[in-house]
Order: sequence, then structure tokens, then C-alpha cells
Amino acid sequence: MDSETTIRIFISVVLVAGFVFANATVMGYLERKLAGHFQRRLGPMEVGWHGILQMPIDGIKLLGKRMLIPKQAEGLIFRLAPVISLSPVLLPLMVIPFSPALQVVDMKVGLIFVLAIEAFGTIAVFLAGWSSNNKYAMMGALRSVAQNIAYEIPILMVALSVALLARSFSLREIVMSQAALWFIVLQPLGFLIYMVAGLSECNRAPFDLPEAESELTAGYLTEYSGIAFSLFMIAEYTHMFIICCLATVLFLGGWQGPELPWAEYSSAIWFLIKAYGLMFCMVWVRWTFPRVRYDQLMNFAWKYLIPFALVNLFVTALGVYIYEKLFS
Amino acid sequence: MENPGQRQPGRPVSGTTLGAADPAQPDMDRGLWQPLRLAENILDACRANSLWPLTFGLSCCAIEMMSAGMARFDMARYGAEVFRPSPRQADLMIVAGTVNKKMAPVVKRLYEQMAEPKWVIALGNCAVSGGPFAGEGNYAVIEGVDKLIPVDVYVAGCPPRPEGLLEAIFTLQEKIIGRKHSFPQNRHPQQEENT
Amino acid sequence: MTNSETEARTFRMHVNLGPQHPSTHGVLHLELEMYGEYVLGIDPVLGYGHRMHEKMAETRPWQSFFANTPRIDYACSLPHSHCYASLLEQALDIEVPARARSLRIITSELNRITSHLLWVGAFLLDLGAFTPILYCFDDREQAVDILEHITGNRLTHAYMCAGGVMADADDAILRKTRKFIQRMRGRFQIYDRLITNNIIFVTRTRDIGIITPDLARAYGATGPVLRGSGVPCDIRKIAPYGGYDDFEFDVPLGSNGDCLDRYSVRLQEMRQSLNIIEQALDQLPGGPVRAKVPRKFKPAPGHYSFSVEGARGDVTYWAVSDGSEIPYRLKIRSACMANLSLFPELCQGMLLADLISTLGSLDLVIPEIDR
Amino acid sequence: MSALPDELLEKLQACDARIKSTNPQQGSLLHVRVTRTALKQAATILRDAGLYPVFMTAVHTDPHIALVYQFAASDRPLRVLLATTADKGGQAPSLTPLFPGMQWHEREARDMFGITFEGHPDMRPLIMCDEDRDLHPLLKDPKRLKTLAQLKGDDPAITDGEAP
Repeated sequence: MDSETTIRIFISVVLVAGFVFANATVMGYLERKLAGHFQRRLGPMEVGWHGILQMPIDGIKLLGKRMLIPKQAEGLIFRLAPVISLSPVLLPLMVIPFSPALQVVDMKVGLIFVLAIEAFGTIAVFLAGWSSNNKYAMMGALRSVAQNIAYEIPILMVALSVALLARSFSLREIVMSQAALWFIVLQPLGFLIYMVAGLSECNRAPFDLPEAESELTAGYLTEYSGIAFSLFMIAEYTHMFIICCLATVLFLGGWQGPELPWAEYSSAIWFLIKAYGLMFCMVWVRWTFPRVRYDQLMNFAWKYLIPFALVNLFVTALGVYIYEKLFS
Repeated sequence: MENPGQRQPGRPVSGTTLGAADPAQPDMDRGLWQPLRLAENILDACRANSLWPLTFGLSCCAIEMMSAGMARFDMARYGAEVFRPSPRQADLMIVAGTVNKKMAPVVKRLYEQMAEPKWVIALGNCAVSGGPFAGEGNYAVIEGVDKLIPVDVYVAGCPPRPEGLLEAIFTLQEKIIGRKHSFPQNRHPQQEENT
Repeated sequence: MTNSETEARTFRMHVNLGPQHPSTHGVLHLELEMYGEYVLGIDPVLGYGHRMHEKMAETRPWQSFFANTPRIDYACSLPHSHCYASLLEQALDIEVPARARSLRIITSELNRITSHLLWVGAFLLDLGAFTPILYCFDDREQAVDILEHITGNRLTHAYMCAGGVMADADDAILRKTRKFIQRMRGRFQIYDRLITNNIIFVTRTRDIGIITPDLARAYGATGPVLRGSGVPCDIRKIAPYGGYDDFEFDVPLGSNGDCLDRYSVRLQEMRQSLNIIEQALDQLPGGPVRAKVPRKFKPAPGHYSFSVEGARGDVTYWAVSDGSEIPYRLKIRSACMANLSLFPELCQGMLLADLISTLGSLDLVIPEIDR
Repeated sequence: MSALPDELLEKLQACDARIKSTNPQQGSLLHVRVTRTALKQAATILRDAGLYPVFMTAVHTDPHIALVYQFAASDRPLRVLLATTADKGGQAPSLTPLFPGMQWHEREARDMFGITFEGHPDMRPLIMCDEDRDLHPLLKDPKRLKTLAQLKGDDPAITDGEAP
């Protein structure tokens, strides 16, 4: 690796880290204002214009709070869990093509890399719940492990069927191959399964059983205060952002879109519009639906999502085979 | 209650250190600590504007606390929207209701579990002074929650109106940052600039 | 011991659904014996909200207990005052003017609506939906404004006294109430769209926490909990008091006594209360609102009992008088205590999530249990 | 559930109870006075008639503590007030095996009056905290204590006490 690319990668890593915190702030603000307006109230209004500064202020306040570590808690793992939860959400942003130019490194196996790294989030949540020596946290941790395993499989299969269509695992190729037709048209069921499984992957309502507020007080976050709690929040928002970015890349044709006034940035802007549109739907779903019960969650994954994903994969493979036979 | 609007020298009065600048806390305005004064002010301003209350309703005042959080009175406008169930992440404990002898150790333990800096609002006559139950036949009700934990703001009323709780949050903000936080919608048109 | 017993014993977990918990609606402490997600044993610990109402009744004259009655069940306080006032009127045989009887019914039914709205919101909060409580409180604030206009207080309405009511309702209040009835009737389809037809809500509440009629009867559960199991027991219908018999309204019943039935029974009850209020407003007679009342209440020695249909069930006051000015003994029967007493037997072996939704569906006000 | 009040009356007469039926403003209230030994028998009659337990409480009167149980029918305006007295040592038969709903009422009576009920599954304090478990706040102070006769008015339910 010559020095020029290492510098480029180093700068882009710093930019991505900055982007992650900026996205967490924007998403947090978006969520609280949207929640407010969904619920016929205003949401934060007091600080800055219409509460713009509310999320940074919350972050600084959490910085200033004392981080309590319970005596019987596993000290090392307790401190490591927030860091472990943040790292798997930083790495996938390296591979996601925001626009033809804006991509840190284009790996040939980008899709597999992203899905593999994403699974680490579950380990972090489990460590957090187990190590804080709190019954509610432990139950939240166990729930999150079972839930994420169950919902990882449909995501993999749907991603596989998209890779089958694009005949490549590189995210850039996938976006390129959607120039003619977005994959959402070819794979509507796949898109639905992906969004539902993605929602449950990042523990968002109506599948937010690991930190079910009414059952397990604060779930795996019960013992965390101060900066550790805010790290978990940032990890959750970034994980949500990655799920939406992946959905945009796989189904909504990445950065493709009609020309916008700022010609050279239009592709990145299109990408962000699509990603934040999907995030809006996630926030919308969170503030409307009640929480699913634990065994219903499991049944839904094993009895409905996985069979449908298998059927979808099979039909796609059949379609590609016939297409290959006819046209080449 | 020290006079509003005038900032106390020394550290902001957090839940535990009451009133006089206690010697252990360095005086921020002199010597080596001087540059940290700005950092302390910023932190105070952030703490004042994002007071996350603990879901801790005891009796009737809990209903008024809930309606203060709802759409009409909307505590969310002042950053107090997130009702955290776990004491670890809450930094404002609103004691809303009657504390009786069986509940006293629970209130104390909850207060100790909250992370510093933390504040307490005693909402309603029962939390302030035992309210209608503090009489000669009283064998179970603790007459005032300040017998258990240090209280920052008292709200009278049985139950106090949700505006009373909002006013308590403003008073607490003023106690933290020394400046009565302006409430744009409520400010009288003529006194636009004097806050 | 078979290995399943040893295995069950080793993995048992003792969890405190402690006095401070988002879904215990106050200070109820449940000690759960859990095996994984399943709840094997439940032991409710009460007394965290004990406020000595019955002791205070024995230290103060008869009429000063009207300060306590709204604070026993603060979510629906007017039926308690109505019951105590009727008890005193029965003891001193005071005749209540017709206008006061109608005003009592109007305000009691309005208070029942606010209590049910508060419950719908809190129940959905237990199930994990954050938005419905905002819509319920939006309607509740309208009704609470009217009640505040009539009684002067938002929550603990000290409105009724022996011999009638404290304040008359001018026609501004009556106009406001009619407008509220129109608006509220339109709001029910919002609740149907947002909650009743919501597939996740239905799967979380259908066939969960089924209370059979004889389980309810054995524990003395009354109100929407009993009516959800199909037993038509409503004191306003069985033993009509205070003029309820000249209004027509029907008693909604559930079919198989699960959480969904208790929810729909309460939603129907709100509609019936609106009908009652409308009929009461149409036939509101003129005249005084308070009867002449002796200065000192000295009921003849003996004991008196009166029961009323509160928002949560049968509210009964039983007083013993020794002829003096201060009651000798006053027993307050709270409906929530009976409704909660069937909870340990009902929730044996349930999932934690079902336990929380069943607890929510019982509509508990903890200080009313501990009195 | 079909036991009409008059059938109920004969059955209750069988266990030597003094009955007075009044018709206050709200349906018929049956005052039934039984001896402590016949309490369980009367309660079973009421249970078979399908009445649900409304409340159980006690009144501190001079010789012994009076116990009062109220039952109500869920389809007729009938309420039955069963009254008896606890014995000298504050003992009384527990009705929890018959009416599970009475369990908590009896525990509360133990907290407030210090009565213990034989046959009660778990006689722990319900309301009072641990250090007040023997406070028994609702016991009257001696100067205001009244005997049953002074409280009786004209109905037999709380008339003369019987053998301790």
C-alpha cells in the first residue's frame, strides 16, 4: 500500500467517524422532533432554533455525568461493552458507496464484509447485559442474542438474492447494475423482508425487546449511565443508518437519480435522501406500533420471514438461470 | 432559595452540596481554575437544558406529572422529555406523591443509585410536608421527602397544576445556571430584552 | 427430585418487579419467581401507598372526610365522594334536590371517562406503544377542563357534600359539555384505527389473562374486570342510586374475559357514559343544588352501608356511628384490591410480557388498594 | 344463583342466626348475626347462593372485637352483612378457604386490629411495614371505646355479644 492511499484511507476514516457522530445527532434530533409531531406536540423547542442543539446538549450533559460501575459488575467487560458496540457500526461505513467518488475502499466482497461485521453488535449487547450483573439486563441480553440470530438469516438470504441478480458482492457493482432497473422492482418481497429484519436487527420497535421499557425497565442499558449510555445510543442510531444505507444500495439503486442543481454532489445527495427516507419510516413505525411479545417475535422470524426469504432466493435463482439461458 | 438571577460564586449547587460553597469544591473564579470556568458554564447550561426525569410516580401527583409530559403542557420543549425508567440514566428525580414509611428506604436507595449531578423536585404537598396526611393520627406518612433526601425545588399544590411542574423546572434551571431561562412564548411582549 | 425439578430449582430467578417500575402504575411491588421468561410464583407486596384514610376518618368529624374521598382513588374520585355523600344522606335522611342529583351523575360520568382514557393510554404504554397515551390525554384534558370548571380542581375534585353539590353549573359549562360529547364521539374511530384494529395489539391481548366468571366471583372482582368475563354486574343497573334509574344505558359485556375484552368493555363504557351525560343534560331540572343540612352531623347510633359503581368496580362505604360527631368506624372497600387479589392465581406460568399486559388490563390505582 | 332471599332466610335460620332485613335506599340489605362457630356454615350458604365477597373488616368494641363480612349478589340488589365477634384472644375462623377474595382483607384486619385467623394460608402483614407489624393503629384508645350495646341502634346485627 503506497503512502498516498494510506493517507486517503486515514483521512476518510476520520471523516467517517465524524459523520457517525453527526448522523447520530441528526437522527436523534429527527427522532425527537418527529416523535413530537406524531404525538401532536412540539418536541424540543427551547435550545437553538426549534431545538436544533438539543442532541449535542444531551451528549455534553451525558459526558458530564458520572459513570457508575456497579460493585459486582464485571469491571473490564462492563467498560468494554460500549466500545465493542460502536466498532462494528463504524467499519461497514468504509465500504458503503455514498457516490461514485465517495467510497473509502471498494472491496470485492463488500456485501459479505458488511453483514459479517454487523453481527458484532449482538455480542456487544450481550456482554453489556451479562456483565452488569442485573437481572433485567441479563434478560435483555438473552433476548437480544436470540432475536438477532433469528433475524440475521433472512437478511443474509435476501442479500444473497440481490447479489445473485447483480452477479457480484461488491457494493459498487450492485449499484452499477441497477442503472437500468432498481432491484426493488425485481425484488419487492426481498425489500420488505429486509426492512422488517433490519428493523429487528437494530432492536427498534416494534421489536425492541432487549430494552423493553415497560417489561425490563431499560433492558441491557439498565446499569449504564453517562458516556457509556450515550455510546450505546450512538451505536443504535448508526446501526440504523447502516441498515438503511444497505437497503438503499441493494434495492433503491444507491446514488442513481435524476440530476440535481449541484451537479457534482447530486449522487451523494440522492443517496442520503433515500437513506434518510427509510430512516423516517423506521421512526414512524416506532411511534405507532406496540411491542411484539418475545415468542411471537421468534415465530415471526422462523415461521414466516425465513421461509419467504428462501422462496425469494429460489425464485431469483430460477429467474437468473432462465435469463442466462434465453439472452446469452 | 437564594435570590433568583444572581449567580452564586463557586460550583453550581448540585443535589448534594447545599448552599455554601463547601471547601472541598475548588473556587472556580480564582487562580488555576479560572480557565475551567467557561467549561463549567457550558456543562451547566447543557445540564439545565436536558434534565431527564425518572419515572417515579407515587400517587395523585404522578397523574399531573404525566399530563405535564403530554401534548398540552409538553415538558419536552425544555429537554425534559425522556422519562428514563432506570435511575442510572436519570438526573432529575421528581418525587410525585406521598412517601410513607414503607417507601422511605426505596426512595433513599433510588436517590443513591442516580448518577451525579442529580437534582430532586418535591412535587405536591405530600412530598413537601406530608400534605393532608400530616395530622395527629399520622403513623405511616413521612412528613416531607426532605427528611430523606436533599430537595432542590418544592412545588406546592394538591396536586399542583402541570404548569407548576414546568415552573419548578424553570426554577431548577435557574438554580443550575443562575439565569431565569426565557420562555419565548410566555414572555410579555414589552419585556422582550430584559432577561 | 427428578432432574427437571433440580433443573427448575437451579435456574429459578427471584426478580423484584419493584416499587419503582414503569408498568406498575404507582408503587406496587411484585416479587416474581421466574424460570427464564416464565413466571412461576407471584407475591404482591402492598403498603407502599398506605395513607391511613380509615384512621383519619376516626379522628375528624363526619363532613371533614370529604377532603379524603377524592384522594383515595384519584383517577376516578367523584364516585367515592358520591358514595360517602349518599351514605351520610341515608344516615341523616337528607333529601337531595333533583338538580344536584343530575349534576352528581354528570360529573361522575365525566370522571369515569377521564379515568378510562387514562387507563387506555397507560395500558398501551405497557404494551410498548408510546403514541396512544398522547391522544388519550388530549381528549382527557378536554374533560378535565370541564370538570375543573365545575369543581375547581383538575384531579381531586372536592365537589360533593352531604345534601348536594358545592357549585352550580352555569350554561357555559353545559355548552362546553355538549361540545365535548360531540367531539368525543368522533374520536372513537381514531382509537379504533390506531389501537383496536392494530394487529400487534390484538395478538398481544387476545386470549391473554383469561379471567373465568367463577374465578372473578371467588375473589370478588367487580367492574370492567368482571364484566369483561361476561357477568352483567353493574351497581348502576342492579341497585340504581342517585337517579341512575331514569336514564337508559346498557352494560357492555365481554365474551371470554381476556385483556382484549376488558379493553373493549371500557371503550364501550365510555360511549355509554356519554349517552348518560347527554340524557342528564337534556333533562337537567332547575332549582337549588344543596339541601338544608344540620350544622353538626350526629347520625343515630348504628351502622350504614352504601355502594356505588366506581370506574374500577364496586366501591362500598360502611360506617358505624356511636351517635357522636366523629365516626366510630369507616370501612372503604376499594375495587382494585379485589381485582388485584386474583392476580397471583391468574398469572401462574405466564410469560413476563403477558404478566405485564394482564397487570395493565386490571386498571389498578395502588393507593386505592393500600388506602 | 337462583336462591331467592326467602330461601336464603330459612337456610340462615337453620344456623341460629338473628336476621333483620332492611331496605335502605339501595336494594335490600340483610343483617345476619351469627355465633363464631356458625360463621363458616353461614358463609358456605352464601357462597352456594353465588354471592361475591365485598369486604371483611373489624370494629374495636369493648368486650371483644366485632367482625363484619359483607357479601353481595351480582344479579340482584341483595347485600348480606354477616356479623360475629372474635374471641378474647383475638382469634377467629378464617373464610379464605371458602372465599379466596377474603385473604387480603383478613391480612389487613390482622395489621389493623391484631386478629389472627386460624386456617389462613399466609398470615403475613399486608399493609404495614416490618417495624410496625404490631402497631395495630385502628384499635381505639380506651376513653373512646364503646361497647356493642352503645353502638347497636335498633338492629340485631350488633346486639349482645355472646360467649367469648
